[in-house]
Amino acid sequence: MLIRPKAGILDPQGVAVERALPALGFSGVANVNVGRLVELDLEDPEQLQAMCEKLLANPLVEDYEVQLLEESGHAGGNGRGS
Amino acid sequence: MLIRPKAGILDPQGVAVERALPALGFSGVANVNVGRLVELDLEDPEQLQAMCEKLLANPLVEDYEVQLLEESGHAGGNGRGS
Amino acid sequence: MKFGVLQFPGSCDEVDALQAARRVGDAELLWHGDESLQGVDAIVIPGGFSYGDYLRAGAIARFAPAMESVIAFAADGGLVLGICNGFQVLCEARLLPGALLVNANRRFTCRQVELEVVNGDTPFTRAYTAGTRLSIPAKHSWGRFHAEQRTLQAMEDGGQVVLRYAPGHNFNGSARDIAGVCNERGNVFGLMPHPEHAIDELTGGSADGIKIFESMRTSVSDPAAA
Amino acid sequence: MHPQPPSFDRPGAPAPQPSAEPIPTVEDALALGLTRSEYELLCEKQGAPPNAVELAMYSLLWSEHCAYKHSKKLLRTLPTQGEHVVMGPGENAGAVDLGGDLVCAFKVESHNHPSAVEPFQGAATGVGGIVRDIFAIGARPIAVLDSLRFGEPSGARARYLLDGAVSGIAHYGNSIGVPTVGGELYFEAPYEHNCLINAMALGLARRGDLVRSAAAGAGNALVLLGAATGRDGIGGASVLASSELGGGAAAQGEAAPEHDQDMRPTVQVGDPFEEKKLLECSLELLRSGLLVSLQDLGAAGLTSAAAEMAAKGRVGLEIDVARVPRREPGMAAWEVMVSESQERMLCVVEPADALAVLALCERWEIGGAVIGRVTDDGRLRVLAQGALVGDMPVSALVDECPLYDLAPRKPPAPLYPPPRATLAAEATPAAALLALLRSGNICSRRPLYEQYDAIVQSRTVRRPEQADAAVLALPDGGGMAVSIDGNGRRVAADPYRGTVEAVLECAANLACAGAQPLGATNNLNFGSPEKASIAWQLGESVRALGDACRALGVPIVGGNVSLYNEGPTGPIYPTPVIGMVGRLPDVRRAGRLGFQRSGDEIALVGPFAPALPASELAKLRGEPLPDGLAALELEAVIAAQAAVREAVRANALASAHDIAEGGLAVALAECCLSGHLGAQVELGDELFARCGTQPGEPSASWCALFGEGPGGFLVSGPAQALSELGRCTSLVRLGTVGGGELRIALAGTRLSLSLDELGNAHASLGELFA
Ligand SMILES: Nc1ncnc2c1ncn2[C@@H]1O[C@H](COP(=O)(O)OP(=O)(O)O)[C@@H](O)[C@H]1O
Ligand SMILES: [Mg+2]
Repeated sequence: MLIRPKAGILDPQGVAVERALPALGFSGVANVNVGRLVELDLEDPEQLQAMCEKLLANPLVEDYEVQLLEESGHAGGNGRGS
Repeated sequence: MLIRPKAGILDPQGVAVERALPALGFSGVANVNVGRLVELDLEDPEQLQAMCEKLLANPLVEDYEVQLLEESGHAGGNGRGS
Repeated sequence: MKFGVLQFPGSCDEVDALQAARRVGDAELLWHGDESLQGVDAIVIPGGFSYGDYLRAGAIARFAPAMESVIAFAADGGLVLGICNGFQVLCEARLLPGALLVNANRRFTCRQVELEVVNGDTPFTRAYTAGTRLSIPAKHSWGRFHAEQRTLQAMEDGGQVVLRYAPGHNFNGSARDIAGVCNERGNVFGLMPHPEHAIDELTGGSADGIKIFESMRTSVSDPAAA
Repeated sequence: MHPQPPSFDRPGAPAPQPSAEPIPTVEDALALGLTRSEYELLCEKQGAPPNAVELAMYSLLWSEHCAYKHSKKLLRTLPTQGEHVVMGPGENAGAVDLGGDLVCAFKVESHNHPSAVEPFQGAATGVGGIVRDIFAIGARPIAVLDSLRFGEPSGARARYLLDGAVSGIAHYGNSIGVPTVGGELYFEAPYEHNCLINAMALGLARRGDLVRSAAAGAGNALVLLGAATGRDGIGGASVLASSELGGGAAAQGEAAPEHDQDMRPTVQVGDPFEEKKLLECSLELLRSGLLVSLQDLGAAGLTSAAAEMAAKGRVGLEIDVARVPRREPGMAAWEVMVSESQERMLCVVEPADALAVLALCERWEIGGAVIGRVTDDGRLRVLAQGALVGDMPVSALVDECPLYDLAPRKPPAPLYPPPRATLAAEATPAAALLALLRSGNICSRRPLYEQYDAIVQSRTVRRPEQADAAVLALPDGGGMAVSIDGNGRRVAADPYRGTVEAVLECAANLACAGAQPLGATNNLNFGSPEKASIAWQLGESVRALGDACRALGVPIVGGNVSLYNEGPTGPIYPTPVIGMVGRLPDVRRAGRLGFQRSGDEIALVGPFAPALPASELAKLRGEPLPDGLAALELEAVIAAQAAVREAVRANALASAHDIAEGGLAVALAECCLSGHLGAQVELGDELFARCGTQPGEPSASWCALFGEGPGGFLVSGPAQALSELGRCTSLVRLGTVGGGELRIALAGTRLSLSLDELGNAHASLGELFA
C-alpha cells in the first residue's frame, strides 16, 4: 500500500526535504511528498480495501494506492538501492 | 522512492500493526513492514541515487528502491483508493 | 459523579488525568480491552502514544473494545473528553470532525500556550466565559487540526470551535488556530493542549485547566443548567 | 492458551553432551578482543579451551564494558557509604532515602559509540537502557536528563549528530511517558568524531518495593519478558559465525545460519512502545509479588543478565536458547546469547507463579517465555533444544576477569590543539557578551528542551531554564532537585580541579534550588586507558571525584565508565559527567534563577575568584588550554552553597543562580532573560581584587566580567534579606533589578544592552534545528 498526503494539504516533511536538497547540492527538485509504505503478506486480498479504509489510511487526509504482488517479491523498479 | 526498514532490523511499526490486526478482525496477515514513500519531480534522474543515500533514506537502517515515472503520473497499480 | 479514564497500551497521561478528575469528583481507570465502562458518568481519553502512535496517532486505538462502548456512550449523549492523543483517537473514531496532522514545525513541541475560549456554552467549558484567556501546556508532534473549508465553516457556525490558540501561540499550524473542537451535539470534546496538567500553579504553570473538569461535573450533575 | 508450557524441564532430553563443533582458536579469541594471557587464563578456569558459545560469552563478560578491567581499581576508591544510601553501586541503579517510606533510584549511562554511528537510534536506545535500569530495581521512572557533547556547531557532522540525538531522546522519552527535565550540552572540537550521549534516569519507589537482581531458589523458572530476539548488536562477535571460525566450517548449535554481514545489523532500533508496556508490566508483576528477582538486558544481552543474576545469588542457571522467542530464523546459540535486542527483561519466578506471570504479559501485550531455571551448582549452562552447548562456572565469567593497573603519566606536551578563534581581538566587552550568549556552550537550550515532554507525570515544579536544577514534587509536599554537569574543557586543563569543579557545580545547582544533596552518580567518558596520558587524566579525575564527594558528604551510588572515546584527531576531552540528587523540605519554596521583582537588590555571594584561562571567553579568543586551573577553597565553596541553600529554603531570596560558563556578565544576562527583567549593576574594587588585578590593568575588566571559577552565586532579593545572608557568607552588593536592559558599570566603562539584544543572541541554538 502506498499512502500519500492528499493534494492541497500541507506536507511539512515534503517541504523540509525540498528545502534541504539545494544545500546538499541537488537542484531541479519539485513537488516533494512524503507518505507511507505498508507492505504485508495477506491470505485473502479481498480484505485489503477494508483494511486500508479502516486502518491503514485516513481517507480524510490521505489517498492510498494498492499494489498487489504475486508471491512475495518487490515491484520491479527501474533502480534499486543497496 | 520506496524506503523500507532493512531486513534484520527491527521494524517496531510493522510489529505493532501486525499484532493489532487480528483484534480488528483481519486475519491471515503476516510480514507487515512499514516504510516511507517519497515522491518528487526531478529534472535530472541521475541525482536520485545520491539523494537517497544522503538525505532521503538512512542506509544504516533502511533500504531504498527507486521507481521512475515518465511525466507526473503514478505507477499503475492494481487498485487505487479515493 | 464518576469519571472513567480510558487507558491503552502506550497511554502516558492517564494518571495526570485521573488526578485532575479526582479534584472534582471520583475517577477510575478503564482498560482498553474491557467492553464495560463500569457505569461511569463521563469519559476522559488521556494523552500519550496509544499503540506507539504507530501508523497514525490514534489509528489502532480506536478499534479497542472499550472504544465501541465509548462510541455507544457518546451516541447516548454521554460526555467524552479527548486530550491530545485522546483527541486524535476521537477524530479517528469519527466522533469528532477533522484530523490531526504532523505539526507544521515537524517537531514534538512542549510549550506553555495561551488559548482563547471561543464557546463558553458547552458542557466542557460552561465554567469559563467566552473570550477568557487560558494558559495551558501543550506537548505533541501531531497536533495540526485539519478539516475541509466547508466543514470548518460549518463548525464555526455551529459553535463547534471551542478553543483557539491566542495569536502567536499556534505552533502546530492548526487551521484557523483551532485548539479544541466539539461534535455537533456538543457532548464530545477534543483538544490538543493538556488541561489536566494545568490544575495547579506549581506544576502546570496555571490552574486554568481545572474548569474543564468542573464544567463536566456540573453538566453531569445538573444537565438542565446547560 | 500459552504456546510455551510454563515450566522448564527436559523430559526425555538427550543427556547433556557437548555437540561436535569446531573449537575456536586463540586467534579467534584475539579477534574478539581478548588478550593472549586472558585467553589462557579462561582456558584454565574452564578446564579446556572454550567452544564458540563459551568464548562468545567470555569475550563479552571480560570486555572493558562489562568487566571494568581498567577502572575497577580506581572506582573502589570512591565514597559509596552514607546515611541516605539505600542501594550503592552494583545494582542496576543506586538509590537514596528521601524520607518517609520513599526512595529515589537513579543512574547515568553512556551510549556514545552507538550514537556516533546512528545518532537517532543510538540516543533513543540509550534512554531505553537507562530507564530499564531504573524499573529493574522496582522504581517507577519519573525523570530523564541528558548530557550531550558534539564537535563545534559550525560543522555539518555536529549538527547532524545533535539533531539526530535530540530527536531520538525526544522520541523515546516522550513516548514512554517519562519527562525529560534537564540536561546539558557542550560543543568542543575534540568531540567531533566521538560525540558523547549520556542519559540519566530517576525513579521513585517505596522502600519495601525495591527488588534486587540476585537469582535465587533452585528450581525456580527464568522468564524472559518483552521483545523478540534478533541479531542486534552482535557485530563484534561475528567472527564466531562458524564459516569464519578458525578454519572450521561445520555448523554449530542449530542450523547453520546463512547470513552475511548485512544480516547482523550494527544499529539497534528502539521501540519505545514495547518499553512502555514492558515497564508497566514489570511494575505490575512486582506489585503483585510475582517476581523473585528482576534484571534488565543491556550490553551483552542474555549473557550478562544471566551471569550477573547468578553471580549475585551465588546460584547456577540453565537457559535453553530454543525457548527464546526470535525475530529471525536461523540464529545460532551464541547469537541468541549475546544479542543486544532492546526492550527485554529477565526475571526469576517461582514455578507456581509462572502462569500468572505469563497471563500478565498477555494482558500487556508483551512477550513472555520460560527460557530456563535456577540451579544450585554455580554453573551457567546453555542448552539448545535440550542439548548442552555451553557450560561455564559463573564465578569465572563474572568475577575472575583480570583487573589492570594503569600506567599514568602526565603528558609532557599539551594533548589538545587550541580552539579556533571566533572573537575579534578588538571586540568590545558588549560585543563579547553578545558573542558569548550566542556561543554554542552558553546559548539558550530552549529549541532543544522544547522537544522533550518535561511535564508528564505532573511532578515538574521547575522546568529547564527556570532554575539551575530541575525540581520535582514529592507526595509529602517536599521535593527533589536534580542536576547533571561536567565541563570537559576545564577537566582537560586540569583533570583534578576540573573534576572537583564539576562536582561543586552540581551541588551549587542544587543549592540554588534549595536542595541538600543526597547522592551522586557519574559517567566517566575518557579516551584509551592504555595510553599513559589518558590513564593520568582518569586517575586524577577519579581521585578528585572521591575527594569532592567526601568533602560534600555526598556518596556515589552508581555510575558508568565509557573508555576508548577517541577519533582520528585524538582523544575526547576527559569528561566526567556528574549527576546529583537532592531533597527540598518544601517544594513550594524551590528556587528560581531569574530575577522576579523590580527593585530587588542583586549581590554576588561566595568565594568566587574569576580567572580567564580555560574560560569560554578564552575559547572564543582561540587561547590554548592552560596547564592547570587555579586552586580553590573547597570548604569555603561548600559553606557558601550551604548559606545560599538555607536562604532559598527560608524563602528569603527572589532568585539564585550559580556563576558558570561565561562568568558574571553571562550569569547576569541569564537572570535577566529568565525573569524578563533588566538590571543595573556596578562592579567595584572588591571584584577586581578577586581577579588578583588592579582596576587599572587592561585585563581586569575582562576578568571581572567573564572570568570563571567555582563558588560564585548571583542572588536577588530585598535588601534586608541580603544583609542577613551577608552575615553567613561573603557577599558583595552589585546593584538592582529593573528596567528593560542590562547595564554594567565598571572601572570607568559602561556596557548597556537591551533585553531584546540579549535575547536574540541567546536564541541562536534554533538555527541548528532549522
Ligand atoms: N541537553 C539538555 N536537555 C535538556 N535540558 C537541558 C539540556 N541542556 C541544558 N538544559 C537545560 O538548560 C538549562 C541551562 O543549562 P546549562 O547552561 O547547562 O546549566 P548549568 O550551567 O546550570 O549547568 C538548565 O535548565 C538545563 O537543565
Ligand atoms: Mg549551573
